[in-house]
Amino acid sequence: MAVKQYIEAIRDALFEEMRRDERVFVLGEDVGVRGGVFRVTDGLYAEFGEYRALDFPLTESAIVGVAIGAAAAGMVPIAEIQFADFIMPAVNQIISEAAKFHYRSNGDWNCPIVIRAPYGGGIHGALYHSQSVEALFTHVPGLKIVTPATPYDAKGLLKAAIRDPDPVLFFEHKKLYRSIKAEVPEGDYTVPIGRAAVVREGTDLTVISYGYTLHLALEAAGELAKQGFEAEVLDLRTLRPLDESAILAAARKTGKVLIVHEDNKVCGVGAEVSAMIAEHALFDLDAPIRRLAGPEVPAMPFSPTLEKAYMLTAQKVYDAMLELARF
Amino acid sequence: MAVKQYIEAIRDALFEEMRRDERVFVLGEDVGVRGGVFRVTDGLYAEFGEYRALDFPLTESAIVGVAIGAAAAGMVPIAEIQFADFIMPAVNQIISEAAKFHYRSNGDWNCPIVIRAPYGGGIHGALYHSQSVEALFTHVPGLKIVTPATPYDAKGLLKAAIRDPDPVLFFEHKKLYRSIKAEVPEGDYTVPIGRAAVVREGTDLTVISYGYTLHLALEAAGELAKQGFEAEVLDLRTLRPLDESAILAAARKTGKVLIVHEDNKVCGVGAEVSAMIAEHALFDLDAPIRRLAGPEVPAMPFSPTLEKAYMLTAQKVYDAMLELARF
Amino acid sequence: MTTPKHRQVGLTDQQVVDMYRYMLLARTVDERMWLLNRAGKIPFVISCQGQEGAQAGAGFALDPSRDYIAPYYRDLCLVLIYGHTARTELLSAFGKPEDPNSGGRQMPGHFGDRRRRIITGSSPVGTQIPHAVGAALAARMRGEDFVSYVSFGEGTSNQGDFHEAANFAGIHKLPVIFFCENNQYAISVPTQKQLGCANVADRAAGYGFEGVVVDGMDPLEVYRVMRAAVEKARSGGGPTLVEAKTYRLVPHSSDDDDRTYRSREEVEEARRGDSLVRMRSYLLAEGLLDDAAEASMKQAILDEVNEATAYAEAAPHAAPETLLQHVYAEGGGGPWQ
Amino acid sequence: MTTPKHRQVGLTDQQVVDMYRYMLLARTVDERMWLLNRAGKIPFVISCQGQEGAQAGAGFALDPSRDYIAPYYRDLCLVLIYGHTARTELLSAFGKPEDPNSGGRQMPGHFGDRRRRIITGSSPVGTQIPHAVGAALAARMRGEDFVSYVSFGEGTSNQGDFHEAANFAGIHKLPVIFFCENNQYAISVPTQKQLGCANVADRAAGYGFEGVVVDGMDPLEVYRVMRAAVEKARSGGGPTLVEAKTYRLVPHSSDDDDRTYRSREEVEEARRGDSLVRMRSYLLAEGLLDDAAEASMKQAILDEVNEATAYAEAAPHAAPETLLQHVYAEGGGGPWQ
Ligand SMILES: Cc1ncc(C[n+]2csc(CCOP(=O)(O)OP(=O)(O)O)c2C)c(N)n1
Ligand SMILES: Cc1ncc(C[n+]2csc(CCOP(=O)(O)OP(=O)(O)O)c2C)c(N)n1
Ligand SMILES: [Mg+2]
Ligand SMILES: [Mg+2]
Repeated sequence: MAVKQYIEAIRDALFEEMRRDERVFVLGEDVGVRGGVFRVTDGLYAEFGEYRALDFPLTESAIVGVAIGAAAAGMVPIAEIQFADFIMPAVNQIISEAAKFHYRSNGDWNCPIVIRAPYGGGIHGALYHSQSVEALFTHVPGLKIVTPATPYDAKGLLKAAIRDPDPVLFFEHKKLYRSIKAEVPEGDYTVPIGRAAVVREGTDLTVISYGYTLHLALEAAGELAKQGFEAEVLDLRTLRPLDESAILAAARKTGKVLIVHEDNKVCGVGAEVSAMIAEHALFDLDAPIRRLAGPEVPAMPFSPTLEKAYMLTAQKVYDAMLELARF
Repeated sequence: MAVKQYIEAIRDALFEEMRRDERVFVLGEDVGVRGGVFRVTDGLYAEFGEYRALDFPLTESAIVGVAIGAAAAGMVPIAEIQFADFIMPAVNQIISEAAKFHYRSNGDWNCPIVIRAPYGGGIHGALYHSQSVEALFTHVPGLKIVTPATPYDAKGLLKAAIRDPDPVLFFEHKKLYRSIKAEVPEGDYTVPIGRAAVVREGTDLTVISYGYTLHLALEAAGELAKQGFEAEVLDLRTLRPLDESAILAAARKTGKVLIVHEDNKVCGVGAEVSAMIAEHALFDLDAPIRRLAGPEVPAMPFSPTLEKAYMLTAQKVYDAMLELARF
Repeated sequence: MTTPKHRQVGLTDQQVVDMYRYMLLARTVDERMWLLNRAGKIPFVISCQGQEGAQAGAGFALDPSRDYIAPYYRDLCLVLIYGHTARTELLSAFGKPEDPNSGGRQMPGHFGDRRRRIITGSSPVGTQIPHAVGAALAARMRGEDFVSYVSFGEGTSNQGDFHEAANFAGIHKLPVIFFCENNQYAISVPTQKQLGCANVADRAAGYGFEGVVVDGMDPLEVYRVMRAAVEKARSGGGPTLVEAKTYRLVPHSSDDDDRTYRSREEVEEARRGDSLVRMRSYLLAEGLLDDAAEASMKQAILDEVNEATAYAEAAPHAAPETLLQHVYAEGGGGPWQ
Repeated sequence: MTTPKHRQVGLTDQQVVDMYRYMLLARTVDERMWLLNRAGKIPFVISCQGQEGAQAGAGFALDPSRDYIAPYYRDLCLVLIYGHTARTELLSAFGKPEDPNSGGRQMPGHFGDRRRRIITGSSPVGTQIPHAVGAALAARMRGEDFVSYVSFGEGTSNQGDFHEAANFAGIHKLPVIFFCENNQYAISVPTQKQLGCANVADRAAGYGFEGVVVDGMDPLEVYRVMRAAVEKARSGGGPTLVEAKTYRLVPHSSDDDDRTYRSREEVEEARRGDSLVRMRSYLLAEGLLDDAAEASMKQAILDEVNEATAYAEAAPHAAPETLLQHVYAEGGGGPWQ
């Protein structure tokens, strides 16, 4: 085992998969010579050459559309969208095409593409370099949505995504890239898509989260333990398909549920998790289902005071947890 | 008062608003000479000429983008997207631009556009002429989403949308166009955006719906009354902003809630409504919150048996209501 | 004696007769669908009528054993050349699960067939253009010699996806042919309200490759131009944008009424230039067809279409529970690997 | 004695000196932002350096009292000509609420100002192109004589939005100028990996209007070409696509390291053609500037930038509760009516 940053774990997965299978290649803006604006794809160009680390023109719809076509002709493309905010021009190719390729052809064609995109805020990225866009896609049958929170999961889930026969959106919270380090096994392993993970055991309340805010929840849970409340913390890891049995088990265990995400609340992932619980575990609840999410504004501002006001913090999560624990 | 079809009520609103305010104009594919593929804009070209019933090239992103720019320069554009399914190429202009125009300019600029789109299935439209796309946009702060179910609301809400200073998505269920007729006042009135309406009073259970499925719920409620169960039926009418107080009041009144929509379930509008109730009215509930929605498949097939299997029916709604009423 | 045109462009006598047969088959299947629609038996038709010649010229220049195609909804004649039959298309018209295009999931005209390299298509126009470019990229990356072909209407050439995909193909000189079937209308909107430019082919210069205008009512001319484009693509010369000038002889679809936006005189005028009429005269003049041969060809086609109609109508509908199938592929390691 | 170039193209002596002053002001503000960034005082800069001349030539051809502009993030010099100041732009760099562009909500370089007809811009590239076309449509519909101007990079000319908007403008001959600032790179990707064609201007033919390539390092040439385009647009002659060949002298943004993708020699070579250098030589040669005048101009600009920096740094931050403001307009009947 070696200690790796989140970003290194992703890069390792890319290298290993591209060595394993020569059909695998990355395409996107600045992913080649420059190695990506976050340097996720650094080194691929040197090892695999121009076409397998393919610098693409500034055209998101074509990045995804060409990936779909290349996959149809037998390749395994990993498309990078430079910032999740810039996935919007590709929505038609993702929702109308990738998500429906298999279904509309009655199972004849597949669409084994991965779309990687850094998302989330707190890095002075302002309205258009900070968005969380996962809920839009979580709504869509035919897509799979993955949001790892740890280096271990990032590597294992990216490998699973690459080997998956369906289109997978792989969202990387950019605040985790270099802030999170952890042990990652050398070599090959996968983490199954569709499985949540209990990352902290507790009996007083349940916090359900994913991505960056999972770490806030863990930090808050540590603090809360000092007050005598033990939180169960569930990392969703995959947003579509949601791991219903893990969610219901975690909810039932404590009877008090707080869902935390940075994406805004209305019709967000938390809405679905909450509705699932309200439908299948209502009588196991001892408190209203709470959601703590980004505010209902179009996106976070550049202004440091406003960015701070937008972002969730361990303190805000702690406050919500304490209130629920005391309910 | 005159009895009008849903489609006529919409057309009346267009005529009246275009006569009232010469800044108002419609643009879209086939909206001019042809009067729209559903004939919603029939007659506008004759009365208002080429530019105010503007036949646009087959470019949804530009339809919305040009509308935004025209609005910036003082016009009041009503963009038609021929089928809601084809709104996907315009998502970037809608979510990145229209929704954020006001916020990102700190209130300096406005984006007073309306985007009309026929949605929904049951007309043999197959995967790409039947979709319900409202949940994607309901998630997005900065947009307003309207889904009238009756001729009266269609006319009044469209007028309100045209006069609204914000971008409004106006979704018209195409199965209602000619199947629903009702009294509509002559002349000018508006229906406020953001207000739900109780369309049937009842004490045993609450059904919350909108659009076409509202009519299924009303039909089923009539049947259910014969079994001695009286359903309260709430028409959301506006999906963003949701009318929280009306939703909570309707939920509290009966303690049993069923949410019905044709759009699929995961992260749909029903998820938000359910989560809202589970957060604010949990202890008023006597039963789990139920959702009846389109299945988790990419879109409805052409095959008549599969389309039928996909679509909600009064029978399916009735069954779900009865089960809940008996809970 | 001068060499007949079809030999000049490289087609054998048999091939040019076959070409005509495909055009006639496409027309006959198409007309049958309208009849079935008007009789209330199928809910929707979208037609190839008027564009058979362009499609036949294009299809004969491709190699179905290796070249990928990403057709659009009017390409009935093309998919017949690629191995589909009256039966498969009638199955699709009835929305039956035996339809190889989509198992009846999509409207008729939404083609697809993995085995035959027909990339599954959808309704939002233009999305197939980057797909074809992606297939061409795969050819380049693996050093294989297949080409990729994509067709679309002139209205669709205004979509962003056309522009983005064509530009990428131009940069890498990918083996792809962009085939625009310019039938003068996008539903009701005529070309002068759709296109800022005179010819769609003019756009190719903006992507660094050649654009060619060809008379789409002349299958042999289309073949000639397409064959050159295919040879160029196969030998590393990069993409070509071929614009075939055609005319849609019938309404946009069974839901349209074209009398609201174009005169009957205009349509009648166009009918006189119908590629089927021209091709028939050519074959008669060249002595490749006579009355007897024509009659037996027509009869054979009619028999085929009748049989197909009967079969498709009688075929079972999809079982309701199959609605939930194929949302996701069945596990990893499936056929895609 | 021949008429000096600036008079030939229709600029007065005062105007050409002003033009230079704006260029110098833009450069000085830009450099200050880099200093502030490297000192850790502001988190982000995106530069106009290398493109001031092109922007000045364009800006002087427009009429800020009536023409709409939809600039992109490098257009610092242009928005200064449109009435913004060192102070407004430094306020934006510090993300302060007094910034008229966005009240500090957006990154620096995201311009907007309703009073000055600067249409609010965003980060996803190319979205502003249809906006400018929409403004031009409004001019046409109301019979007003303003024109609309939109600028963007050559990488952005590959986006679907460019294509769709340019085509619509071409169909209706709308009064809009498409101004491409081709600085040779889209972040790290050079033009030959971005563009299938040699010149972005080549694309205009695909939309039925004129495309012009101009040396973007020569503000007077840009002015000449732009003035013709504006006059054409104002008099009903339709759109023009102007491509100004420039060079980005600094990294893409403060987050970039351009040494990973281009040589120092290449950058140094480009610096020699810097429009500021050329403009200064021109003014000196024409006797419109001398050492004393230059020194006092520089000092005045420096004072302005120093004052602006101090003001912007000291200005209060946005109150946290304003986060929730302006999601929706405050009621109907507001200023938009
Ligand atoms: C993105 C999108 N918008 C709108 C439509 C509706 N529609 C179907 S065909 C068509 C016209 C297409 O015109 P053209 O590309 O010229 O092809 P043609 O039908 O004339 O062959 C339209 C507007 C669609 N299918 N997709
Ligand atoms: C839709 C979108 N995709 C990606 C980006 C990230 N991005 C910002 S600027 C840029 C390059 C722009 O290149 P060009 O249009 O040539 O303008 P330049 O920066 O060179 O002036 C990229 C890729 C973006 N802002 N928007
Ligand atoms: Mg056409
Ligand atoms: Mg550039």
